[in-house]
Amino acid sequence: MSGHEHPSLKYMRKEVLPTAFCPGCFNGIVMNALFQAFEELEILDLKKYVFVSGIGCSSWIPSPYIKADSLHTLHGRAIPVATGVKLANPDLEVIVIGGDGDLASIGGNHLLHAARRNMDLVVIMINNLVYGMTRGQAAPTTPKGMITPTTPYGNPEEPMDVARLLASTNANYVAKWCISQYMFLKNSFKKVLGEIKRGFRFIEVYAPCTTFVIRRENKTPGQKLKELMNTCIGLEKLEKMPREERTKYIPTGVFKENDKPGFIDNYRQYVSISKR
Amino acid sequence: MCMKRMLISGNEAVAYGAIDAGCRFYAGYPITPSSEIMHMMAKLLPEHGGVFIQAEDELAAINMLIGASWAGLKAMTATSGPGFSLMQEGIGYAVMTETPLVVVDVMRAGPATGQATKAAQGDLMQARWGRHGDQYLVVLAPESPQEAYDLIIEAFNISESLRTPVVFLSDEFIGHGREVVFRKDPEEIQLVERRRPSDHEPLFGSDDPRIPPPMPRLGDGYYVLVTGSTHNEYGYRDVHSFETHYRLVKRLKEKIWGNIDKIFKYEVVGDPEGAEKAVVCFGSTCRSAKEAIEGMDDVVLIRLITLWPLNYDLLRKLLSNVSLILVPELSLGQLIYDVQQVVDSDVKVIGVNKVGGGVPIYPSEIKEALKG
Amino acid sequence: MFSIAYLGRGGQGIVFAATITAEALYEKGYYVAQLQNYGASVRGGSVLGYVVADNKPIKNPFVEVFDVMIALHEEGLKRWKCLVEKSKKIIVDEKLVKSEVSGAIKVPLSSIAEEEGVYQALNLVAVRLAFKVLGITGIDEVMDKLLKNRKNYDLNKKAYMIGKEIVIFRDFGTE
Amino acid sequence: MSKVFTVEVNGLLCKGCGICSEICPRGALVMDGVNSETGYPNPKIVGECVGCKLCMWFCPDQAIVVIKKG
Repeated sequence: MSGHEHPSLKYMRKEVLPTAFCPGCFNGIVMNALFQAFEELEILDLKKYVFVSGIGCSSWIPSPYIKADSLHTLHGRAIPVATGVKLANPDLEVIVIGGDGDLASIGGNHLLHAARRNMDLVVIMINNLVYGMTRGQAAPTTPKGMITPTTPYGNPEEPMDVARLLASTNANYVAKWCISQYMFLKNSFKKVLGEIKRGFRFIEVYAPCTTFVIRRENKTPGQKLKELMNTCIGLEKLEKMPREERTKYIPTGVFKENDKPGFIDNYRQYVSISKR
Repeated sequence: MCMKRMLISGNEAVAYGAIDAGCRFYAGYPITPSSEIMHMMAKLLPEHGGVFIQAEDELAAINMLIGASWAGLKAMTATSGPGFSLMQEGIGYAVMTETPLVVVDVMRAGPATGQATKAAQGDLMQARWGRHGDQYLVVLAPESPQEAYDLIIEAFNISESLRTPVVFLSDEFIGHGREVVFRKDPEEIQLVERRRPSDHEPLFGSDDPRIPPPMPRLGDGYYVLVTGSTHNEYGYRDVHSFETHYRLVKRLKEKIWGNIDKIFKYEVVGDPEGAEKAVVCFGSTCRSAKEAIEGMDDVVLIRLITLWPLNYDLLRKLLSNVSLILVPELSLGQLIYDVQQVVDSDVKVIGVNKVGGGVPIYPSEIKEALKG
Repeated sequence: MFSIAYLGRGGQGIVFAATITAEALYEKGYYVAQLQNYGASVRGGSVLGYVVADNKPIKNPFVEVFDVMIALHEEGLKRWKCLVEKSKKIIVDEKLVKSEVSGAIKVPLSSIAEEEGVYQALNLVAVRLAFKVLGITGIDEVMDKLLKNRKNYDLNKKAYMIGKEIVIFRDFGTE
Repeated sequence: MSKVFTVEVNGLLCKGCGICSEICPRGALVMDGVNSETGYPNPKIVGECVGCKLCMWFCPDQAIVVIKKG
């Protein structure tokens, strides 16, 4: 090997590589986009960044792979822990990385309330459509009809559109990208890390589970990636389509963008009242 | 000495004590009969440069404490039975990750919603064993508002020095009872702070299990890995090996039990050598018991201030001469099992049990029971 | 050591009566302990509030024998029968308590309060009466200060002073 | 073969998922043989690399780097 190294590796704990993710798992691509955003923002050391995750495959991204302070917490509880960290030391930028089951199901209440508070957190939700770590059971994001171990006759429930739901809250930034939209995703990370630096910033990444979604469709991760390049389309483009066409596509884009004071600012204001 | 005299409830005393102990973070969810602690912290913390947040539920509250504690603040929450149940998973995580924090449980009659405004002492076993897996923490119980103030400071000190969650078992009588409490001057209070790491010390291990590892603050450049999964001395997850897990849980147990001399607090009223009968109690119930045994030379009273870990050897020694032991509890009997465990089978161990309705155990009832 | 208990119904301000009694005695330099037993709702249900005071720290606030108990409601008397029976001086409201309580003296507290237009502050009539029955003197200035810090001073003060005028035709050792 | 760009593969990190070879717009990468250390096939450059870096960004295992020659 010559000395060339993947640019992401400088943000990673190399001693624990290769990662424990399945071959072709899209989690690694999310990491690349995130690290490229850091690099382009010229943030080379993540000392002042704290990563908080819950339980699930995507929760393993920061713990142990990112070289930064990380808290690998209980299932669903990443957001409250992150809230505690941020409140206790607002100088730290706190980033939550989790899956759809972790953040939207067992942690759904925390997600809503953090968004309601416009809590100063970056939340990255990797939506792999299932509970990947426990063998692909149905999640709140699983499409209707999908066969999983807990829905052997096809999922009878409608999935939850987490990004749209959060767009209706007090959150500052809500975006949803597909893993195939790498550049958009990276730019979105740049936006919430470098530009909108306060409030609740939520990015959903649509990245179907390699093992329990893609393989069940008899596809390879590469094939799925290419397919997603066609099925994930921007919100505006989707709206121009006839209604019956729309269901075939996955809407992506920025659902909401704001730069209102976050909870930390509001809390400081509140405390100043107490001191008067 | 310049102590401030106040007429306050035990709940308010806990809040003042926490502030004086250096607590600067509170997250909680309202629940009777603990809410006054939350009200006071909401008022006091902003004045003292601390942070108060009303969480969306108890699950969030306990986890916010964990985050704040790792970010460097002393953190506390207060709740009652139903909320305490919800906090258990977070407390378990705090045990596993060695996160110092204080959980106040103002006990009310349960199970489930039970009787929200009525005192009880039925959470003793839950405080000790409410979580899954091998886990040990410290449980303290005051008997009065004054002791609630003094002991909550001790709770923070134990929590910081041993890097452990501490459960503080108050009850509705103490929490809502208003009494004269003397608040100490800051100079009079001795505070213990968690040890910060020197360079490459492991953050999750030590050669001597009785010495807790140091705890860095997030953002200090230690690239700390905190995980509730089994981890090695440096925080790296290891969910396969027998050795790593055994070493970790064994050390966590030793950390608590190996420091029992520092942790175990109790009060003895009377002479254990000469006594024929004994009363073993904890919390507010002890006050009636103390009144009951006044003037009785043949009775010794042992009040447990530390309920976990319990110094069984000491208890065995103190109770070695008696033939009758009363265990008054505002429950159907939980502490009684510990007492039964340390005495011979021919010793009569009788529970004086009352729970619900907010009716205390009266001195006359203990006097009556002491007749045998 | 002495103790005062108020027994009533939710909404009568029984806890407040105990609170202000405790505060007044505290201001007078006593060690006090105040406890209460009540339900979750503001109205309805029986409420017991009591205060123990002493010149030295209070060892046990769980008293069984009250020096004076004032009952403003029927239901509580049944519930706390054991405590009521042991109380040294029992005063029950003539109108609000229908049943016979042995050893109790009936006083038209609520009727007088109603006549004087201070029925809402019936609890404070009871407070002053308790002080009177126990022979606690020099407490009116302290109470005046405490009532001034709270809402409805005029009404409360008037009600409180009525308690002083109530005459009890039995030798309870009045002030 | 490319004149300006080429790729370098870290065989120890590569899990042989094949994303790089499928995503390469020039079809310049093929999965080839099996790495004896990991048991996974690794990509090999067979065509002209235009330096788009898609393989690098889409590599979930940070195993492939696009480098400029010389």
